[in-house]
Parts: sequence; structure tokens; C-alpha cells
Amino acid sequence: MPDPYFQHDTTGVKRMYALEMINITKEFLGVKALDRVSFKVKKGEIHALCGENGAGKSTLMKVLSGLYPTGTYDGEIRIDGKPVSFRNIVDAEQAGIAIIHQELALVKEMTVGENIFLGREPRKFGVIQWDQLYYEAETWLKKVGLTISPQTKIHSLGIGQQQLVEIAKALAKQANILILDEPTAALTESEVEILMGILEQLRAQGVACIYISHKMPEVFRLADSITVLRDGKSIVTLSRAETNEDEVVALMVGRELTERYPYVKKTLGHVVLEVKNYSVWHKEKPMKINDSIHITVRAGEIVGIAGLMGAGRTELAMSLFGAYEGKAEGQVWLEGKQVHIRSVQDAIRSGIALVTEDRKRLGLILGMDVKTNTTLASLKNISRLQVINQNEELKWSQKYVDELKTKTASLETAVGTLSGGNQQKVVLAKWLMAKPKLLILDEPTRGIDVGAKYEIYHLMNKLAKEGVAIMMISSELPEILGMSDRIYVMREGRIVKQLSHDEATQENIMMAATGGE
Amino acid sequence: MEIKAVIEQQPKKKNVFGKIDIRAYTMIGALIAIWIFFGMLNETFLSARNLSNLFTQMSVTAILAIGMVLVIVAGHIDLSVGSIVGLTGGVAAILSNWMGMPTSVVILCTLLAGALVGLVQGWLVAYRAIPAFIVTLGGMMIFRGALMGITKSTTIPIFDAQFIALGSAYFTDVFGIILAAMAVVALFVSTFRKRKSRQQYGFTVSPLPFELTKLFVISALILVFVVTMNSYKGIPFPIIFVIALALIFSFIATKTTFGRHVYAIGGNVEAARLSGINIQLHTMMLFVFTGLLSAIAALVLTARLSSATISAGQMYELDAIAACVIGGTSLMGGSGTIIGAIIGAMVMTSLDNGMSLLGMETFWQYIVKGSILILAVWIDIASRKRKTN
Amino acid sequence: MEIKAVIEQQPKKKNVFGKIDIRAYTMIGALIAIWIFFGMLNETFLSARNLSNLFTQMSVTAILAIGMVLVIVAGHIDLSVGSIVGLTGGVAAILSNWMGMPTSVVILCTLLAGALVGLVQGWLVAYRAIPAFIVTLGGMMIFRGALMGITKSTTIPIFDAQFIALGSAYFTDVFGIILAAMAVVALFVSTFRKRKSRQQYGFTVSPLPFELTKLFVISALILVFVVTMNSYKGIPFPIIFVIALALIFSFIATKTTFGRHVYAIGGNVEAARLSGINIQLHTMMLFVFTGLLSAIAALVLTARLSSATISAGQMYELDAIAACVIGGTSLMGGSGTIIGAIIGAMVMTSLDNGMSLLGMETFWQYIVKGSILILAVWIDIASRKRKTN
Amino acid sequence: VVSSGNEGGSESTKKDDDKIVIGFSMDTLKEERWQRDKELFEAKVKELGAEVKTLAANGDDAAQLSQAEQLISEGVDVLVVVPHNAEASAAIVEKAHKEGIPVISYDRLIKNAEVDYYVSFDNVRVGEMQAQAIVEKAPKGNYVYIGGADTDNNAHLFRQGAMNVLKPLEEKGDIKIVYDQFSKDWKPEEALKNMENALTANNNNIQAVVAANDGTAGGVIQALAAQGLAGKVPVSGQDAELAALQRIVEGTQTMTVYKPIKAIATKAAEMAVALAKGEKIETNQTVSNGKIDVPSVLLDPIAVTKESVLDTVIKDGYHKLEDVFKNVPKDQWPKQ
Ligand SMILES: Nc1ncnc2c1ncn2[C@@H]1O[C@H](COP(=O)(O)OP(=O)(O)OP(=O)(O)O)[C@@H](O)[C@H]1O
Ligand SMILES: Nc1ncnc2c1ncn2[C@@H]1O[C@H](COP(=O)(O)OP(=O)(O)OP(=O)(O)O)[C@@H](O)[C@H]1O
Ligand SMILES: O[C@@H]1[C@@H](O)[C@H](O)OC[C@H]1O
Ligand SMILES: [Mg+2]
Ligand SMILES: [Mg+2]
Repeated sequence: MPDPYFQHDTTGVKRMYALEMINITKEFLGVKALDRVSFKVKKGEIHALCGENGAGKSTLMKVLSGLYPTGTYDGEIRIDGKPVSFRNIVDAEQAGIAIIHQELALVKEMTVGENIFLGREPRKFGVIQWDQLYYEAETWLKKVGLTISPQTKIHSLGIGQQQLVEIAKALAKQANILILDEPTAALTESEVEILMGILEQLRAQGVACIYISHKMPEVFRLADSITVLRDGKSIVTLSRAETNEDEVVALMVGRELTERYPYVKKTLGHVVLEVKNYSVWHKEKPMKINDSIHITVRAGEIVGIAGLMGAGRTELAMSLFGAYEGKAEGQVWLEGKQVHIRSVQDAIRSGIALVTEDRKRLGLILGMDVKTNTTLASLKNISRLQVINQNEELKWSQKYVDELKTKTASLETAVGTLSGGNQQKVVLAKWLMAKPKLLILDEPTRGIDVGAKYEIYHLMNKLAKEGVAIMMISSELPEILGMSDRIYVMREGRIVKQLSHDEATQENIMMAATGGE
Repeated sequence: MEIKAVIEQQPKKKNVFGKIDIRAYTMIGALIAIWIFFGMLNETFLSARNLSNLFTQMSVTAILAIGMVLVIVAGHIDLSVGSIVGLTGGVAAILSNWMGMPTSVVILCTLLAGALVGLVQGWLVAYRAIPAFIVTLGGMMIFRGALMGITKSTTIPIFDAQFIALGSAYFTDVFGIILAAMAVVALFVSTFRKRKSRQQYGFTVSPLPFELTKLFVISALILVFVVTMNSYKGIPFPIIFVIALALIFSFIATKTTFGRHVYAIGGNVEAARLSGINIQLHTMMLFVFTGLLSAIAALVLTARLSSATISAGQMYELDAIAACVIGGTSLMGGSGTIIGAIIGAMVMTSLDNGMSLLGMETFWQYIVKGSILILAVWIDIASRKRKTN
Repeated sequence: MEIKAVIEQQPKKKNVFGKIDIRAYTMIGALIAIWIFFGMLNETFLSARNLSNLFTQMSVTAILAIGMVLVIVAGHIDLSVGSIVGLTGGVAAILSNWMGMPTSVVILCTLLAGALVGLVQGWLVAYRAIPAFIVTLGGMMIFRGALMGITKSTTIPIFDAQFIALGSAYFTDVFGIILAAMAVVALFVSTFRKRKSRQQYGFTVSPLPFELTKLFVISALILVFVVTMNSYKGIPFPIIFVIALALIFSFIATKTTFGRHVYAIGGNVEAARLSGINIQLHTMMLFVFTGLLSAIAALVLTARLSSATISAGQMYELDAIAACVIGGTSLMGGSGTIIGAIIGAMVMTSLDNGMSLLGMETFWQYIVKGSILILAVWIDIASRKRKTN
Repeated sequence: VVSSGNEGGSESTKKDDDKIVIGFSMDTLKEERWQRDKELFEAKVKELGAEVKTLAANGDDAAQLSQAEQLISEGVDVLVVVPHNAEASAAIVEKAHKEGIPVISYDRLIKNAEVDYYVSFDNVRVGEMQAQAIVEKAPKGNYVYIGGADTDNNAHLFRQGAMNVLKPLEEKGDIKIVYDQFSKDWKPEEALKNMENALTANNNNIQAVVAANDGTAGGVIQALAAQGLAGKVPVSGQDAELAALQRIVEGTQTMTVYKPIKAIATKAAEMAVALAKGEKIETNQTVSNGKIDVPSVLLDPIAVTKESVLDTVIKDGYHKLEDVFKNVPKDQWPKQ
């Protein structure tokens, strides 16, 4: 595809680019993740990199940041017009490149401050200057709007706060080229605002930012230019002014996508879940994370749970699923019968399924294959006398691969090598196979591309139509608004508002979630 | 459809390689190399008689390694197996010699003792969340102490001929042939049933001539084994234990929900828990298995020596763990095969046997064995890395 | 806001407890309980003289545990330390006795040998990605074999009085007092410098009276220790090694980039790599450290026994690992403290010492030691869980 | 800076009451025989009106040193030591002497130290007896030597003794040592494997086996039995373990070396108590330990064969007749 922007690429104009990646090709075991990709970023611009799951965005950035050193890929990288070759991450950092990886890369047992300066600790003769470290860490934390002490251990932070720490860590490197690989996947709206502010500031300082996101509104609010990758090839680079969301989405998926949230009005059945006066205690501290919760979900209904990070939605879901260590009190009724769920086994037996928010850590066994992960929660159904019928196993997992359009080389591919969206589909397949009456989805589309998201929404509608009750926790307001029949808003562990699909707006949800007037 | 096409290749590949992973293949290679090497240096090494010895000598380590694989796969470790061998051996000898019980009762009680000891350890690991390393290190001391206590530190001889047979009898030639025939028939039947079932599900199957060739090769190997053993004295009893246990536990590991859950626990314990797997029960059961297998190993060892001694089984845990790791079990949990562990045990025993046949000095034996252990894993890792690059 | 409130408690809590974690506190409790228990049953147990013995007896395990902590924190293990102790002890004895080298040369060469052996193992683990369990299990055999080879399986006595002093001399009373005074001064100076620095950065510091009380308590403990030791023969040489090494390695672990990077590697190796930490170099260095520390332990042991024997150091790896785990080191990597490991070593030595003072039968000693090991960790785990409920 | 520790050595920790306390520091209690040593020694000391305190080190030099230190702290009057390692325990002697406590070396000689007395059987002599007994049964042919733990100094002494007898015969061409290996940790199963391999390598053409102790002999005999050779090939042993004596009367083991433990334990106890009382002790000879000539009481080990069982171990009360002959039909039992 001819691209006017790239055609300027002759010696004369080179200098305007902070970064040029030319004809980058990278293969994994015969899979071409990148195929002669070219990508250029100007100084002081925010450049969005878009593409479906598995398009090669992260791989391209790993090449750039020295994680895949020179020699493991073909092609050329130039910084400020000068060819560079990175033997490792340190080389790339010295060349002024900082990256926030898509996967959280924090050491859980260490403090926030230590993590921010990991590998670059202020030191004298190898001795760390702790006071200086924490002092500086505190200033970087403030920049990203975190008011926690830098001496807090990472493991006591929520996933969103951890993401903010990652951002602080990258900012602290004060790089000329800053790469953000889906930094907002775990952030709430207000934190996204803070991040946007920071990025605009950096742009003013001449820093080149590469921004990877599946959230189109963000991309269009921020980016100066947008490059679309598809199947490991660079398709086009556009300036924001020249394009619109629909065009970019179409370029990403290779076809037109008309509607993003396929909401349908459903006919509701009987009450499946009824939670009365339910409270959950913190697993370590004498405090309630959830207080006097009342929730009902009917068959065929999609109920959205909105709220800010730390509102306690995940704990509620985990507790209902019998998977939270903290004590719970109150009543849970399933299809008119009171149940006492003490373990995940109880929950599954009662017909509850939970798709967790952290699929890598809690949802999948990354070293095992697609088939094994798919059948893990329902082995009983395909075994006789504990012996697994391997043909049934193949049949069922194949069925879900087909149904969910999971992109995988085979049923025997380790799920760890799949892209995020496809991993999420495997998690969904696992729970669909368990035939739940109540399906709880915790951030079901976090880090997933538009195409895959759309497929998941359709699936949710289909399940609802089949009579499954769905409870969807999400921090993405458009998703909540676009998909839910009814919305509960949570704040500090309590349900503070209930809204119907028609009543709900971005504004009244945020108002309730933040406690504003 | 593209995906389907890819999937269809898979079963073919699977059939070629069976259930054994690449690491096991490297190790089979290493084993053959070791055999050829010793065979060239010493003519008796590859004689039927020495091979028979070799298989018998490896039996105790192999039995222990079978249980150890699963424990390691689940992300734990069992340092107490050697001491359980000692303790249950002592129990068996006391029952047989001092109390004059018949062999059947002795076997039953010994297995029970092993399972019980494993149960207690398993409970502590699973339900009290004490690291297995600590529980079994403690267990190692406690059981050794208990052995010294109950036997009053004496050697207890076994006189019961039936008991002794467990460790040193041979199957008659005819029985061996019958066994082989049964194995071959079972192999054919199961393969064809599997083919048929796959076809019923509409899955592709590998071409018949290919499948047949494979079957004939395996059958030939079984026959060669039995004929070789028969050309000496027949199949040694302990080896039948090893083969039976290996088959049973391979089946458990690969074909049952229990086995699948164990691998899942080792792969990601949190994800396994959230998939409704009862982590604690599974974990406890694994230690019951190692306890039970240790008791079986104890019976074989005690029978072979026709006595129980207080040093019996000392350091066997390290042999068993080494066998697992040589055979491709990852100490991080989540992966490992029983067949690999058996091959690992065979590699180590072959080294011991070969070097002692050559009359090598003790200190050289230590050095060579240590070096080969490292070298084997090194080569394996290097070759896998080359392949991925 | 609620979350804020919770988080702000954090730094304050840290000041109260210092750098030692809760596990270490439980273990100090256990240690005191053990001491009181044995002290009640046997009047000599708490005598200055026996305490002096006790500290000397634990020195070798403690030195090994210091290195082991870091290796385990990084997610590895070193099973070869016992054999390295044996081998380097043999090297030292050969140099001293057979070749008549002066003690200084002997020490230098022994340390070099230990570091070298560690370097090779570290290289295999770090740069050849062979699991440490395998490398060091192999190393355990190789080094034991090498020891038998070089010493021709004989015991080599040491005659050099200077060498022997390393293991069995005492510091004079005056020197002990001077040491104590220096330690107290250093403690005060460093605390106040730290306070000042914190204040300059605008951080809150704990109230002065509180800090002073803490300082005085620690100073008193140091004094009590020195006075107790002096009331027998003075501070035993080996203990000074232990204290010095513990201080040095605690410093490395908590205050230097090297140490923190080791914890990062153990906590999340991917994160460490993405932060540009040279994983391989760090890993290799850890094994150089364990090699070096094993050599130091070998010098102490050889000097104490005034001879090198071929069984020296056997099974010490398990003692060292047990000491670490009792002291709160997680075998999953990422967490563990040096001071904890020393306390762990002390717990185990106290048990050995106390039980043998009571003249308990050997088999009971095994049983009790194993049980206490499990019990200590059990109580610790249970108490932590109770707190969270 | 450094003090050698001499000046601090006070008598203060010594018990003031006039009761004599003997410290008994043992290498191990793991083998059957040491259990007996302990019992007999303790009984005799008590009989002589003194107290005894025994500690066993489980075969660890450092542990033994620690335990000796403890006994010294407790203020024992005399220290009797069964050293795990001959040289390593020199440190014990030195420590004891600093406190003015005399040391008796029990069964194994402590080397390179000023040991006060030595009571023992001669280990090299044990090896010689083993080989001698076997040579009498099989003057010619292929010999196998199955040693003890390569890491145990005694194992080397036994081997040395055996070779004193065997080497000249080999040079003469009468016998040939076709296999010679140690057995890891004295383990019977190691001996079994070694013997299996020896038989295989020589196609069963083996006429005699010198095994270092009864445990290893047990393993050897198992291997022989599997070839139908048990009882046909002479096998030696040591320690007069019950299991071995049973094999001897059944005819599968040729001999064991009985170290009359009662004798050594009694002698040592008497010497220790006398020493504590400051009495003079008569010895018949001295043995050089590399540093001094140690006044010694050397007891003769006794070779026990089928013929002499009755007059040795059974007569001594070391084992009971009915135990030893348990597997022999009662009508064939010898008359006592
Ligand atoms: N280490 C690896 N080994 C094998 N294949 C890999 C590896 N890393 C990535 N891939 C493959 O390369 C392709 C590109 O992956 P990449 O992670 O770059 O996609 P992405 O565009 O970042 O997707 P997402 O939006 O899900 O993050 C995918 O097909 C992926 O499966
Ligand atoms: N670092 C922390 N320290 C103490 N309590 C915490 C911490 N992080 C979270 N919590 C508690 O857990 C509760 C729920 O947090 P969590 O992040 O799971 O909520 P959530 O609504 O699921 O948000 P998310 O969007 O991150 O999933 C919070 O209200 C808070 O009380
Ligand atoms: O009596 C023997 C003893 O002297 C040796 O040290 O260990 C083995 C025993 O059989
Ligand atoms: Mg990506
Ligand atoms: Mg959440």
C-alpha cells in the first residue's frame, strides 16, 4: 500500500525522525511475527501503534528495546538518523529508550521504590542510597497520581496501582523515546486522565512516545499519528487528522466493523443469583472490603458492575466463587435455594463460573496446551471412572476453538504462546464447557483487540439468550454502558447505585463511583 | 479452514512420538551410548546375565522415582523416601522374623505402614501448608530414628522363602513368553481400538502400514527383552514390579483426571484452584503414593538382601530425584514423565554397574558419575536450545 | 479514604521491626524456648562454657547457611557445599602438612580453590542454564571423589599451630571488650547518621526515646554476650568469623545493588531481566560466594578437628538448607534473610547440643530433631495465618 | 589478641561432689555392636560405683568433637573415646588435657595425640584373620575383596590386613584377586551389587570372598545364593552379628571376627574408674600412634567359625544358643 508519509524517507528528511525501524523481520520457530515492518516516529509526537491481538506490536517494541538483541532479527534501527545495534536492554536504555511492557514486570516482594529504580539504583560504590531512592521515587509516584508510600510492597497493591508504578518506573528513566504497551488496560478513567496529561507534557518536551492501545477513544484523543499493523506487516501510517476510528478499526481487522457494542434487548427469566446483605472481610486486616451487598441477576440478563479501582468488585466476585480467603457473611441464593459456597468446587457444582481478571496468573496454565486448559474445569463430564476420554476431549476443545474463533496453531499448542485475546478465549471456553447458570466475568476484555472484543460481546449475548445469567465487572465505561441490561455501581465496597440500561450514562455512573454530587 | 488443517497434523506427530517427550529421547540416546561404551570395554556388560542384574539393581531406584516424578510435577519434593524404605523394611522384617507372620500379611502391613507415613506427611504439606522440603526433611530424620528404635539397631534377617522370592525370584521361561504374548496382544488391541474410536469421532488416523510397523517394532523389542532375560534365568521378579508400576502410574499420570490435575497444580496452582481442583486432597494423595511406593521398594530391597538393616535406603532420595531430573522432570513443577524417570534410573544404574565391572577405583566412580549427570542434562539442554534458535 | 489509611501505617511498622521479618521473630522465640527448656533440664546447658561450645559448634553450619540463603533467594540451591567443605579442607591439609606451606598461603590457596570450584558450578548454572540442583548434585559427587583421590582416602593431620588456632583459639578478654565497644559505637553512629539523612530528605523518623531504648537494648545484648564469653575463655575465633561474615553478607544483601538484584532475580526473573539486570553474572557470582564460604567453613572445620578427613562435610548441605528454611527463607526464591539463617543454625545446634547433654538415645535424637524442624515451621505458618484471620 | 585458651581452663565447672563421672564419647550407635559396647561399658562402670555419661556422634567428626566438649564442660573425670576418625579426634585429647582430664582411646587408636591409654583389638589384625580363615578354606583360586566404606578409615585398615595375607599368595601365583571394591557407606546392598557384578564378570569362577564385615557379607552371600553358590564359596565377616552367626551355623558364611566386646568394655571401664581414682594402671605393651608410644591393652579378636561358635560368642553370653541356631533343626543343636 503506498503511503505518502513513508515516501519522504530519503536522506534529506531523515533528521526529523527520532526513530526509524526499517524492514524489521522477526521469526519464532517458523512463525513470522514481523515481516519487513517499517516504522518511524518523529520527535515530540505521540505515535499510536494499532493492530489486532497477535499483529506483532509487542514484538516490534521488544526488538526496539533490546529485549531481542541485534542478530535475532533482520532489519535496521536508527535513532536520530544514526544506525544503532542493541546487544541488550541496557544498550537500548542508554540510547534513550524506555518501555512499559504489556505484562507487568514488577518484583512483588520488593517495595515500590525499589521497583521504580530496579537496575538503576542511586548508588555510591555499589551501596544503595536508600533515602535518595525513596525520595525520588516519591516524586515520580506523585507524577502518576499515586499517593502511596514508596516503601509499600508491590504485592499489597491492586493491579491498577501496579500499572501506575510501571509507568512511574518508565518515566523515571527520563527517556527520549518512551514506549507504552497497553498502559491503560488496568487503569480507571481518572487514572487514564492523569496519564494523558503526562504524555501531553512529555510531547511538549520533545519526547517521542509510542502508544499501543486497543482503546480507540484514547488513541484518537492523544495520538498525532497512527500506524496500523496487521499479521506482522505494517499496513499504513496515518495522521490523526486524516482518519477516524472506523477507518483504523477497518484497517486493523481487514474489514468494516459497523457496531462496537452489539446490545440486544433480552427477555429475562427467573432470578438466578440473589445476594442479600453480603459482606466480605479483608483477608489480612480487620476491615470489610464489601459491605451489605444486595445483588440480583436473572437468567438471560447481563448485569454490569462498575466502579473505580479498589472498589472491591474483584473480591466480591472471588468471594461468591468460593475463592477468596477472607471471611464472608450474608446470604447467597441460587435459583431460589440458599447456598453456602466454601470452595471453588462448591461454586462449580452450584453452576457458577468465574473468568478472573488476571488471566495469566489466575486463569490459565500457561505451560499446558489449549485442549488441556479448555477441559480443566469439566474433566468429570468427559471421563468415566476417572479415566479421561481423550477423543471427547479433542472434540470439545475443537468445538470451542471453532465457536470462539480462537487463533491457535493446534489444540496442542501451549497457551502461553497465544496472544492475549486468544488466551482470553481459551479461558472463556473453559467456563463455557462447564455449562454455568451464572457466569461472572471480571474485566473480560482487558487487553483485547476490537475484533476479539466484538466476538466476546456476541458470545455474551448468545449465552444470555440461552438463559445464562451474566455478571460483568468492568472498568471500561463504554463496555458497561454498551452491554449491560442493568448496572450496579460500587464505591468503597458498597453498592451505591443501580441503573437500568436506558438510565445509565457515563456521567451518572462516574458520579456514583466517585461519590461526587 | 486453516486451523483445522493445522490440527489435523497433530495426531500424526503425536503417534510418532507417543507419550515420551524429547528429553526422554535424548536420554535413551545417552543410555544407548553408555551401553555401547561399556559393552566395548567389557565383554560381559551386555551379556544377558549382566543385563538381568542391571535391571534388578535399578529396580529400587526406579520404583522410588515413579512416585517422585509426580511429587515433583506437583511442585513439591520428597526427601523422606529413603528413610521410609528403611523404616518399612524394618517393619516388614520384624513382622516376618520376630512375629512370624505369613508373607501376605507382611506385605499388607508394610504397604499400610508406608501409606500411613505418607498420609501424615501429605496432610502436613497439603492441609497445614508446611513446605514439603521441611516436612520430608524432618520425616527423613524421624523415620530413620524410628527404624533404629524399633529394630534396636540390629540387622534383622528374613528366612521366609516366599518373602525372599519377592526380591530374587525369576519368572519361568514359559511364563515370560506368555507375559510377552499378552503384552503384544494388549498392545495391538488397544491400538486398534484407539484407531477405531478416533475414526468414529471423525479424527484422522495415521496410515495403517505406518502404525503396523510401529507395533511390530515395539513387539519385537518386548520379545527381545523376554528372550534375553530367559536366556539367563527368566524375567526377574523386581523388574515386573517396576514395569507394572510404571504402566499403572503412567496411566494415572496421562489418562486420568487425577493425573491431569496434578500436572495442572504444578503448572499453576492458583489457576488450578480456580478451576475447582481440590489442591489439598491431590497433594496429600501424592505423598500417600510415595509412601506406598517406598514400601514396595522396601519389600524388594529387604527381600533382595534377605535382611533389614538400619542403613537401608540411606540417600536413595537423591538417586530417585536425580533419576527424575535426568529423565526430563522439571524441578519447577508442571512437567515430567514416568518413563523418563525410569530411563533416568537406568542411566544411573548402568553407570554404577559398568564402572564396578571395570573395577574402577571408588573415587573415579564418584567423579565420573557426577560428571555424567551434569553432562547428560547439559547436552540435552544445549540440543533443545539449538533447535529453538 | 480507607485505602490511604491502611497504606500509611506501613512505614511506621517498618521502623519498629527493623529489617528482620516476622519469621525471624518467631524463631527467636523458639530459640529462647529451647534454651529455657534445656536450661531447666540440665544445669550445664546455659553455663558460659556450654554457650561458648554451642556458638563454636554452630559456626560451620552458620557460615554455609549465609551463602545458601542468597543462592536460595535467587531461586537456586547448592547441594555441593558439604563436598566443597570436604575438598577444600583436604586441599588445605595437603598444603599445610604434605607441602609445609605457611598458614597464610594455605588460607589463600584454599579460598581460591573454593571460589574456583564455585565459579565452574556457577558458570554451568548461569551460562549453560543447567538446573542448579543437577550441577551441584553432580558437584557433590565429583568433589567427594576428588577429595578421596587427592588424599588417597587417608586422614591428613594438621600440625601447624597457627592453622589450628583458626578453629580453636579464643580472643583475649580485653580484645573482646574492645570489639564490643567498637560495635556499640558503630551502632550509635550509623543509627544517628541514618536519622539525620532521613530528616534531610524530609522523612519522618521514629521518636528519639524509642530509638535510644532500642539502641541500649542491643548494646546491652552485645555486652552480655561478650561478658558471658569472657567468663569462660573469651570469644571463640570461629564465632568472630560467623559474625563478620553475617555482617558483610547482610550488608551485601540489603544495602548493595548486587544484593537487591539477587532478590529481584529470585522474586521475578523476568522483571529483573527487563530492568537490565545481568542475571547470568549475578547467578554465577552467587556460586562463587558459596564456594568461598564453603572454603572458609572448611578452614574452620579442619582447624577444629586439626585434620582433614574424607567424610568431612558430608550432609552439611542439608543442615545449611534447613537452617535457612527454619530462619524464614522461602524455597521458592525471592525472600530470606541472613540473620534468619543464623538463627536457624542456632536452633538446630541448640537441639543437638541440648539433647546430647541430656544423653538422649540416638534414635530419640533423630526423632526429636525431625519433629522440632517440622513443628517450628508449622507454628510459624499457623501463627501467621491466625493473624491474618 | 589471641589466647590459646589455656589460662581460662578452670576447674570451676568440675563437679564438686566426690562421685566419679566417666564420659563415653562414641562414634556411632548405628551398628549393632556399638549398642552392646555402650550397654556393657555403662553396666561395668556403675558396678564399680561410678557414673557414666554416653554421647554418640552418628559418624560425624565435628559432632563428636562437640560432644566431647560437652562432656568436658560437664566436668567428667575421665574421657573414654571411640573415635570416628583416628586423626581428627586428636583435637579431643588436646581439649581434655587442657582441663586435666585423661583420655582412653577405645577400640580405635587416636593418632598424633598424647592419648593416655589405648584399649583395643587390632584392626589390621582383624583383616589378617579374615583373609587367613578364607585362605585355609580356599588356598588357590580367584579371590574377591568386598571392602567397607571408602570413607571409613577402618575399612582401609581391614583391607590392609587382608592384603598382608593375600598379596604374598598372589605373588606366588596361588591366588588371583579378580575383583576389589569398596561398598559405599558399609551398605549391604552395595556389597550385593558389587558381588553380583564380580560373579558376572568372572562367570561365577570365584573361589573365595573376603568381606569386611557381617553386613557386607550378608550382601555377598545373597549374590552367591542367587547363583547357587552360597555355602560353596567361603566368605568372611566381622562383628559376630546374630544374622551372621546364623549364616555360619547354616554354612553359608565361613567365619566372623568376634571382638569380645564384653572384655573390651569391662577392661575399659575398669581402667577409666581406676584412672579417675588416681590409681596406677598396668599395661602389657605400647603402640605408637605417630606421636607417642601409647600404653595399651590389646585384646585379641577371635575368629569364629561353625566349630567355635559354642566356645566363643555363646559361652560369652554374647548371643543365645537358641537365637543362633534358630533355623537349624533342634535335634542338630550342639549340647552346651
Ligand atoms: N516468544 C514467542 N515465541 C513464539 N511466538 C511468539 C513469541 N512472542 C510472540 N509470538 C507470536 O508473534 C505474534 C505477534 O505477537 P505480539 O505479542 O507481538 O502481538 P501483539 O500485537 O502485541 O498482540 P496483543 O495485542 O495481544 O498484545 C503472535 O502470533 C505471537 O503468538
Ligand atoms: N494495597 C492495598 N492495601 C490494602 N488494601 C488493599 C490494597 N489494594 C486493595 N485493597 C483492598 O481491596 C479492595 C478491593 O480492591 P480491588 O483492586 O480488587 O478492587 P476492584 O474493584 O476489583 O478493582 P480492579 O479494577 O483493580 O479490579 C479495596 O477496597 C481495598 O480495600
Ligand atoms: O566393626 C566395624 C567397625 O570397626 C567399622 O569401623 O565399621 C564397621 C564395623 O563393622
Ligand atoms: Mg502485545
Ligand atoms: Mg478487579
